Order: sequence, then C-alpha cells, then structure tokens
Amino acid sequence: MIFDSKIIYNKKISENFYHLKLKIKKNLVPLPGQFVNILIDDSCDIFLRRPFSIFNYENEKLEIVYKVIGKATKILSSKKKGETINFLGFLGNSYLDFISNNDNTSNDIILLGGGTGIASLNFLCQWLKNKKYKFTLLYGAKTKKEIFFLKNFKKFNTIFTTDDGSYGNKGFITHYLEKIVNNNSLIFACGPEPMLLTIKNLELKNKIYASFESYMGCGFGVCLSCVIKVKTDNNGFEYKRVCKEGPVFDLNSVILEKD
Amino acid sequence: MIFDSKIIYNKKISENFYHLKLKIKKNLVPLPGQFVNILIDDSCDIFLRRPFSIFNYENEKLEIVYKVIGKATKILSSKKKGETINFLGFLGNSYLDFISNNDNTSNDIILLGGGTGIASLNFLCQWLKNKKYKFTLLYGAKTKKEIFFLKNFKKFNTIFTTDDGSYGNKGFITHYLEKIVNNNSLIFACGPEPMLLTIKNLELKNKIYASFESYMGCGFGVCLSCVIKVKTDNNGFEYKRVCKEGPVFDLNSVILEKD
Amino acid sequence: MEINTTVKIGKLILKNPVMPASGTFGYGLEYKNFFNLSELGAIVTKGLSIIPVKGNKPQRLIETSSGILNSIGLQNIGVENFINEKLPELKKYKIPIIVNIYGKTIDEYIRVAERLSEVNIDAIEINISCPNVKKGGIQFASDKKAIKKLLYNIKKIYTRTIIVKLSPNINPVEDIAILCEEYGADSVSLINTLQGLAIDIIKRRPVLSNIYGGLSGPAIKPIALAMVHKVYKKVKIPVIGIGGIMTYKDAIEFLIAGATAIQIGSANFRDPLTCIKVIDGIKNFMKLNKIDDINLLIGTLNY
Amino acid sequence: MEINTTVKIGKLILKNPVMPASGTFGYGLEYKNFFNLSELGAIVTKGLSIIPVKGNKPQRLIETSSGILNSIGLQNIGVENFINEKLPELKKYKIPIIVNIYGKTIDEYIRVAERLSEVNIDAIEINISCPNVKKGGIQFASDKKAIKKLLYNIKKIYTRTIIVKLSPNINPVEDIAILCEEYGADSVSLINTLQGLAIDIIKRRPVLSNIYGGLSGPAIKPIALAMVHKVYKKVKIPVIGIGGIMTYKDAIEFLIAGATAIQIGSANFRDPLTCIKVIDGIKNFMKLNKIDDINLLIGTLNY
Ligand SMILES: Cc1cc2nc3c(=O)[nH]c(=O)nc-3n(C[C@H](O)[C@H](O)[C@H](O)COP(=O)(O)OP(=O)(O)OC[C@H]3O[C@@H](n4cnc5c(N)ncnc54)[C@H](O)[C@@H]3O)c2cc1C
Ligand SMILES: Cc1cc2nc3c(=O)[nH]c(=O)nc-3n(C[C@H](O)[C@H](O)[C@H](O)COP(=O)(O)OP(=O)(O)OC[C@H]3O[C@@H](n4cnc5c(N)ncnc54)[C@H](O)[C@@H]3O)c2cc1C
Ligand SMILES: Cc1cc2nc3c(=O)[nH]c(=O)nc-3n(C[C@H](O)[C@H](O)[C@H](O)COP(=O)(O)O)c2cc1C
Ligand SMILES: Cc1cc2nc3c(=O)[nH]c(=O)nc-3n(C[C@H](O)[C@H](O)[C@H](O)COP(=O)(O)O)c2cc1C
Ligand code: FES
Ligand code: FES
Repeated sequence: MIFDSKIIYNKKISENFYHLKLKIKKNLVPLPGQFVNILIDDSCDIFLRRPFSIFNYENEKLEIVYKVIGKATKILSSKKKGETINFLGFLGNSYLDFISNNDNTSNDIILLGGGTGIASLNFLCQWLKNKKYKFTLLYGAKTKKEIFFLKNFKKFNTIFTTDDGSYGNKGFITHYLEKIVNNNSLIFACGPEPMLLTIKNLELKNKIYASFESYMGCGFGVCLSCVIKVKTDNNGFEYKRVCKEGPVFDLNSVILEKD
Repeated sequence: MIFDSKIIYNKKISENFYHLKLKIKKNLVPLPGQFVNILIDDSCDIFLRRPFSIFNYENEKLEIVYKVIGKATKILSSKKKGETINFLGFLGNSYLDFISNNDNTSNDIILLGGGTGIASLNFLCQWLKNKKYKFTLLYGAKTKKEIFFLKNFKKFNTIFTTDDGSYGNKGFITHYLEKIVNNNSLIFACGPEPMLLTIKNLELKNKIYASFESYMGCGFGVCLSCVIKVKTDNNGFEYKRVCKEGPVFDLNSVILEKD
Repeated sequence: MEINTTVKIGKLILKNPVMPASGTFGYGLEYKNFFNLSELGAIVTKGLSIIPVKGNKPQRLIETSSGILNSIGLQNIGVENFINEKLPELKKYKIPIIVNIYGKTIDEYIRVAERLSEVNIDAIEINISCPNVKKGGIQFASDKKAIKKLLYNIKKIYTRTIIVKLSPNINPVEDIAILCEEYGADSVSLINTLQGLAIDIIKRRPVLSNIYGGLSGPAIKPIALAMVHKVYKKVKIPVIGIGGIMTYKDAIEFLIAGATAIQIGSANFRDPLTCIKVIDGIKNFMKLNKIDDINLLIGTLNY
Repeated sequence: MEINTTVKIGKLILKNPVMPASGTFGYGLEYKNFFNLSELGAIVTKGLSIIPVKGNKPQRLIETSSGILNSIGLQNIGVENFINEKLPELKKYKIPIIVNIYGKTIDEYIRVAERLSEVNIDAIEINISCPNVKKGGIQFASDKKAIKKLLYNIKKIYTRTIIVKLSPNINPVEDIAILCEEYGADSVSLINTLQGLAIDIIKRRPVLSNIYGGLSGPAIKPIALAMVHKVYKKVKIPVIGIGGIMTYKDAIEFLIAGATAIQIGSANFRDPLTCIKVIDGIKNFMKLNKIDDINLLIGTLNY
C-alpha cells in the first residue's frame, strides 16, 4: 500500500535522533516488527526510498524514530509539520508470527535491543504489555546520551546497560541476557549485526528471533537486493528477502557474514 | 566572485512571478544588464546553476524578479527568509558599456521590455534616473496580470501596452517604438527573441542594444554553450558568448535564428 | 477523442506500449497490491534459467547519482517453478506475458525456450548480457557466432514472438541488432544496464560483492535514447526502448526516437505506480496534442 | 603529519593529482577570479586544433538527471592564437600546462603537436573522440590503425609527455589503452563523454542542434570508475581518471581504482571551486586516515 501522510511532528529527541509522527488515514494496521519505506525527496538524487521500523502505532498515528547518518536522513530531519510523506507500508513479517497464544503463560519473553534497533522493540513492548505478556527488555547503548525515550522505556520491565556505565549497568546486554535467560525464555532481538552474532555465539538452546537490516532497493520483494543467507535442510543455504520473508528470522537459521 | 547571501525576502508578486531580495556583504557593485548565476539546490538533480538578471541593487541589497516556469524556479520559489543562496556574480557586460557621457544631453534614450526582460531594464531605469538621463520605457505584457511592479514603473516615463488592452495601450510595444523614435534615439531592448526580431525588422537607423538570453552551462565563459551568432567584417559570423561578451549586444550585429 | 494506443511487436498485440523491465517486477504478482496488472501493455518476468539460481553474495545494490548499480546475479526460481507456481495466477490477468530468459551456455538458453514453448506464454525476451561459461565468461552479447547459433536454434523450437535484449556495453549496438534481425528475431529491446563500479573508500573494497554492477535509472536515459534511435534507423523490426524512464515524457522521447514500446525498470522501486502513471500520461499527452494513434508518434524525430 | 601528494605522469611531476578536464576550464584564465590557479596539480586547456573552429550551432548543452549533455563542437581559438594570447599569462602560474589537442585528419593532429613542441608547455593530451573526416566520420577512437599512425608520428616530433584521452564509446576500452601503451603513450586519460540524446517532445526534434551529444557529470561516475579500473589492470603507464567527480570522495574512489591523477569536468560549472575543494578534501582524508603518501592509495582496491 502507498500512503501519503501528513506530518504531525518531526522532533529532535537527542543528538542525531529524531522522532517522526504521521497521521494515517487508511484502514490498515501495522504489526510489531514491520517497517515502512519512505520516499525522501522529489529529486532523483536520492533515488531509492529508505526503510524505517515502526516505533509505534496508536489511534491512526504512526511513529518512527531515526538517526541522521547520511543524506536521506538529513533531508528527512528537515521536514516540517504539515508536510506530506509518501511511504510504502506496512512491509515485512512481524515478531508476532513467532508468538503463540500460550507464550504468555508458559514463557518469559526477553527482548534485546541496541541502537536504532530499539525502535521496533518498542512497538513489540507496547503490544506485549497490552496483551499482558510477561517480558523483560534489555536496552543497550553506548552512552546515556544514546538512550532515547528513557521515560517511555522505564514503563516496561527494562534493564539498561551502557558501554561506559553512564547509565544503568556497565557492559554489554548479551552479558545480562545470560544472567536472566531460562529454559523457557523466548527471545527477540534487534540491533547491529555484531550484537546478533554475539547472541548467536552464546549457543543458547532457546528460540531466538532477530530482526535484520539490509540494503533495500524496493522494500516489497521484487529487486532481490536485500537478501540474507538462510540455512536449508540439506546443509546448504538459500537467499531470503529481508523485506518479505523478514525482517524477523530465526537467528539460528541465518548465516551471518562473520559466522 | 562567489556569493553566499541571506534571503531578506522571497515574495510572490503576481501569478508565477516572485521577487527575491538578498543581502550582499561583498564590496562589489553590479551594473545594469549584468546577471547572477544561482545554485538552486544541493541535489545534483538540478545540476546547472540558473541565470537571472539583476532587477535592482541598492544599499548592499540585490533584487531579482523571476517567473516560475520549471523545476529550478519552482524550488527557488520555496526558499524562505534567512536561507542562504549561493550565486556567481556579477556576470556579463552592461548596458552602460554602450552609453557615453554625452548621451544624456544629445539623445533620447528608449527602453523596450517584455516579459521577464523588464527585470534588467528596471535596474537601467534606476541608473538613468539617478544620472538624470532623459528616457522613455516601453513596457509590454500579454495582459494586465503580467505587469508587475506597476507602481514602480509608473515612477518612470513609461508607456504600457498589453496584447489584449487590459492595461495601457492595446497592441505590441514595437508599434509604439516606431511612434516615438527619432534620429537621435539610443535604444535598449530586453525581451523574448520574437520581440527582438520584430524590432530588428523595423530596420531603424538607430543604435539598438539588446540583452539576450541563451542556455547557459557555466555563466562565466568556459563552457561555450551560450553562444549566439555575431556578424564579422568579412560577411561571415563568429560565435560569441552571451555570458561574457554579452548579454548586451548591438542588435544589428546579431544573426537571429529566424533572420 | 478516441485514441488508439495499440502497438504490435511480432505476433504480440499490446493494448498500450508500456511494460515493466525484467528484474524490476519480480514475477509480476508482487505488484498486484499496488494496481490492477491488467492495465499494463504486457508483463515481463525476472530472468529465468533452466534450474534455480542463488545469485550473488550481498551487497547486491547501491544507489548512485540518479541511478542504481546492481549485481543481483540473476537469482531466480527456475523455469519449472515459474510454470508451476507463478504462471497460473499470472494468466488470470489476460495480458501478454513475456518471459525473460538466460543461460550460461547456448544449450541452457535453448532448454528454457523449449520448456516455455510447451506452455501458454506470449513471448520470450532473450537476455544476452550474460557471461558465456563455455567461452570463459565472455558475454554472449559480444559473440556474434553464439548469437547466430542461439537464434537459429531457438527459432526452430519456439514459434511465438522472440525479442532479443541487447547490451549497451557492446559497441556499436546497431551491429548486433542487425544480426538479430537477420537471424529471425521479431524485435530487439535495449538497453540492459551499463557496467559500473562503486568503491567504499574506507574499506578500499568494491561496494558490491561482485565488484562490478550494472547501472540503471534516469542517469542512463540519454545514453539509452541515443542507442534506441541508432538501432531504429538500422532495423525494420520493432524496437523496445528501455533505460531511465520515470515519466510519460521520458516514454514519449523513446517513442519519438523510434521505440514501438517501452519498458520501465528502476523507477518501479521508487514508485511502484510508475507504469500506470506513464500509461495515463501518454494518453493525456495524446489527447492534448490531438494525436489519435500512438503509431503516429513512433519514430517521428525530425532533424 | 607531513603528507606527500606528488604524483608522476610520464615526465610530468604534479604537486597534487587534481586538474580540470579539457573543455570545462576554458584556457584556464577564466578561473583566476575564483582561486589561485597555482594550487592545481596542472591545467588542461580546451581542445585545440590547427586553425580556429567555430563549433556547432546552438543549442549546445542541456541538463539531464545528474549530468549534462553537450555538443559544443570543439569550438576553439586555434593553436596559434592560444600560443600568442593565452600561453604567456598561463605560464606565470608555474604549474604544468597540458594542452588538449585534436584534428579532423591525422595530419592535423601532427601539425598541432609539432607547433606545441616549439613552445614551453609540459604535455599534450590527445583527444581521439573525434570524427576522422578522411574515414567518413568514423571516430579515431575506434580506428586502431589510425591511432597507431597518430602516436608513431607524434612521438617523433613531440618529446615531452604524451597522454591519450580515451573514448568510453568504444568497447573494450582496455584494448585501445594497451595499444596506446605499446605505441609509446606516457599515460591514458579516461573517460571522455558518453554518446547521448535528448528530445524535445513537442517539437519532436533533438534538443541539441547536433542531434547527439556527450554525457558527463555524476550520472556517469560509476561507468567511468569501472573503465578506469579495467584499464588500470591492463596497462603499466599511469591512468588519469575522469568522469563525474564532484567531491574528494569521488576523487579517492578513482585513485583507489587505479588512477594516478584525476580530472574534474562538469562539476566546475556548478561550483568553480570544485578543484580546490577536492585538493583540500584529499589532504584532509589522508591526514584523518594517516596516509602520508598519496601513492599508497593509488590502485589499492581489494577484492
Ligand atoms: C528494515 C529496516 C529498518 C530500519 N529501521 C530503522 C529505524 O527504525 N531507525 C533508523 O534510524 N534507521 C533504520 N534503518 C536504517 C535506515 O534505513 C538508514 O539509516 C537510512 O537508509 C540511511 O539513509 P541515508 O541516506 O541517511 O544514509 P546513506 O549515507 O545513504 O547511507 C548510510 C548507510 O545507511 C544504510 N542505507 C542507505 N540506503 C539504504 C537502503 N536503501 N536500504 C537500507 N539501508 C540503507 C546503509 O547501511 C548505508 O551504508 C532501517 C533499515 C532497515 C533495512
Ligand atoms: C542572462 C539571462 C538572464 C535571465 N534573467 C531572468 C530574469 O531576470 N527573470 C526570469 O524569470 N528569468 C530569467 N532568465 C531565464 C531563467 O534563467 C530561466 O527561466 C530558468 O533557468 C528556468 O529554469 P527552470 O528549471 O525553472 O526551467 P526548466 O524547466 O529547466 O527549463 C525551462 C526553460 O528555461 C530555460 N533554462 C533552463 N535552464 C537554463 C540555463 N541553464 N540557462 C539558461 N536558460 C535556462 C530554457 O529556456 C528552458 O527551456 C534569464 C536567462 C538568462 C540566460
Ligand atoms: C535490480 C535489477 C535487476 C535486473 N534484472 C534483469 C534480468 O533479470 N534480466 C534482464 O534482462 N534485465 C534485468 N535488469 C535490467 C532492466 O531490465 C533494464 O534493462 C535496466 O534496468 C534499464 O532500465 P531502467 O533504467 O528503467 O532501470 C535488471 C535491472 C535491475 C535494476
Ligand atoms: C562542455 C564540455 C566541453 C568539453 N570539451 C572537451 C574537449 O574540448 N576536449 C576533450 O578532450 N574533452 C572535452 N570534454 C570532456 C571532458 O573533458 C570530460 O572528459 C568529461 O566531461 C567527463 O568528465 P566530467 O563528468 O567530470 O564532466 C568536454 C566536456 C564538456 C562538458
Ligand atoms: S528490497 Fe527489493 S526485494 Fe527486498
Ligand atoms: S554559459 Fe558557459 S560560456 Fe557562457
């Protein structure tokens, strides 16, 4: 689906991070883990759209949180209230595809997020909270500065860690994962690939589902640029599309670059 | 010279016409007939700069008046007060190159302008008025709507004509030129090529200098894209650069497309 | 005003000259959420080979100024899976289906064509911008003997419309077009992507894992338009124009240059409605300019 | 940190690898209002012929997506006027002067080179993307025999540095580069513009009066980079990289791909300070990345 949505606000929330809120008119509801693909500019200079996870959706209002890292995100950050954003949505699969109804009784759910990866986990937290699932969020950042929506995340059962100890625990979140995980834990992760690799290397017996990022040409399954290696039965692999079969995959089925 | 100038204002003055005023910090003063070459956008989508005549310059404030006709002028029209405009200036020759000191006693000066061509003539009017030259301005437009700065031009000795008679005289300015011209008249013209051709075809004996427009790659003489045919002594022609030897040429020396 | 937008490519009749370019439209079905596929002149599939192909290691694509560079590596599900899983649903849209095909050897090309001759598709588009494994990786596109052999054999087994898709990396492209005409191609389509490179200056590595990629998008439009016009002047078979088309204006430039139909590639990624917008735009342009038959536009460049 | 940005092209020593591309810098002097010309690695003039040339009828240039299409038609003042009117002032800047030359016949090329051998310039860059009048307008660039004869004869009379500027419209460009090396060129520079077309859809005429034009600017950068890298792998003489360079990052991509020096063309029109900004940018990049000699960047692409 193609959306033309008005900006409600587009605020700077901390160094290089912005919070964009859009009014959605269409009768379509996104699921946690899904993303949108935004047309940044009329000019062809930024030829491709740019993908962003859904940070929240409530009352026909869609939110994303993004970091300014290059030319597209820079232009995005200059957009003002009232301007229209064209995007494709709601794309990809969802964390919910991997949650069954009895998970809220039998399991502890653990969520791990770092960097902008926290965006899609926020939406999942909201959903889990609404449905009264038990869960713990491990939120990792480099420094206190890079933690955004601190108050918001405090509402959940959140363990904060920073690399430099400037807020919460000092160290890496994977370390705390080991501390709290139990046999029944169902784990969801979203963050940079090195973080996912570290989780994978813990060789936990639990089911772990992770959301991946990759370079996207279209976002809706036709260009085959966004693929990652996924194991097949015969000890081989096939390329699966992050934008279509993903972005959420069983972490242990994915063959990471440095595996 | 390269200028980075702040926008004082960028106002819509009539359908599709805008008036841009910039603060100039450099110690450089433009002459009537010269132009600037504006960098429209950071994006390479509009790769070339766009040339605009100087409408006025006073107290370190530069003005241009432009019509929105395509993508560059559309983007230009969206720029706001306080934003910075990068331009090259002050480019080309000047009407003044063809005015000698005794012209203000011996001659009547006639100026003819149509469309956006009126922009460069305004600056010339201001100069002539300051120097107390005698002159008449023939201002032609399609309809009253397309006459801008009516009040401003009323300050001068101006004859207005519109194609449809909705303001001033009905008909073409070239017709009125024939009425007022005398043997001593020194004529300056700026407007669309068909207008210049009509003037040329009147075969007046007077000196006529006209400002030309052409497609510009650089604006400062290096690309050789902006050339027009100028007669040479040996009955031949050479290509001269509108941006460097021009934009003001002796009309009778120029070989026009439909000549 | 009644306007006619029907054009003919070999035995194919297209109700309008607009179709997607191979590799940018999947197997067609991914677009059905965006618009009604039956509005298109035809559908062109992702390039199919005799057996499924995995494609290249990522990174496979990178944005460049007004374009993209890709080295997908022709990943596809293979002709058999296409026939079983995709074709039945595609057929429902009642528009011509053009299957883009390729192989690593001449024999592989022939086998794909043979298999397709057994099912109900309307045309094949032969992508010759592929490395010929038997010839040590030289592109078929530059191998006149191989192209002759390819066409000679495919003609024998595939009797519907045959389009050959030309590579812009071979010069002069007209020579190959003439050859295709001579050996019985019903049409040529051009251009495929231009070879390009992008480098990560920190890692000092090519951005694409395959090193080189193919450049497409508005950046290449002037090049494509020149080639289409040059080929149009040299052959009698219809030419299909491809390269950087974003708007109806671009499409009309190609028609005037001599293209009987056009394909839209990279622009679909940016705006999945591009094909539909171009169709509407062409019709409006014809009405505004009182052109009642699109064939009155084709190849009308004055100079 | 002390950094060395000196590179060598034949007998030429450039204090940095950045120079303007022919035809985008006039005869050099037009830029002296913008910056101090002595900061450049070298100056490259507009293409000069034996007698003055009027050039093509306008319209000569049109903007395209991230690029421009031009058909100036090699308008120039002729070698004699250059020597008398421009060279004396240019010499004051004490940087290498490279004169781009061309002819309509082999003999014309030789005569320009001969005249230039008599004056104090540092190198000639031979533009072979010109129609060979004697051969009915076929480009020299595609005529191996003509190139051999050209180089053989020019070598005899011009003993300083000889650069051959290659056309991207001839494929494979490596073959021509190898030929140039074999016949004594000190360096090859590439790419010249790619043939392109733009059409006015209302008038149904080419926008440029010369019909076809040459495409340049950021649009072509990936193509240029691929060609530079391919040529670099095949020849031992230094390669000069040209095509779509706008920033120091682009320049460094070319250096990594194998260019010993680079030229900046169309970008000068957009920002006349581009060359200077690129020089500064390269130096900063080297400092930041602790690269003390620019030669440690050249040709270091890993794959
Ligand atoms: C499924 C998914 C969800 C994402 N969610 C978020 C989010 O919630 N918040 C957030 O800040 N960022 C998110 N990103 C990353 C975001 O898309 C990039 O930061 C953005 O595209 C950068 O564009 P740029 O022009 O500013 O940077 P550029 O300077 O163009 O590129 C810098 C880097 O951004 C990435 N990038 C650029 N273009 C693309 C593309 N077309 N597709 C994918 N990655 C690209 C690449 O890693 C590239 O190296 C997500 C990416 C994906 C794939
Ligand atoms: C010396 C000179 C002085 C000018 N003064 C004025 C002025 O005072 N007010 C005003 O409104 N307009 C003026 N123009 C015209 C102005 O430059 C064009 O209207 C503008 O460039 C249009 O850009 P666009 O992208 O909006 O239009 P586009 O859609 O890009 O093009 C529409 C038309 O604009 C013209 N144009 C586009 N690019 C260029 C270019 N690089 N160089 C020259 N012409 C171009 C062409 O005629 C083209 O067909 C002047 C032009 C010249 C050469
Ligand atoms: C991601 C991608 C994949 C492509 N795959 C194929 C393919 O499988 N077969 C083929 O013949 N052309 C393929 N092409 C080339 C396009 O069909 C088209 O010729 C080219 O992109 C130029 O058109 P455009 O500028 O409109 O994109 C592909 C292009 C892109 C961008
Ligand atoms: C307006 C213009 C004029 C040119 N004239 C010449 C020329 O006289 N001789 C030549 O060898 N190349 C000429 N070129 C080609 C450039 O030198 C350069 O090879 C090409 O533009 C690609 O570089 P760019 O993308 O940085 O512009 C010209 C290019 C342009 C845009
Ligand atoms: S981004 Fe195109 S298939 Fe996933
Ligand atoms: S615009 Fe480049 S020489 Fe005049």
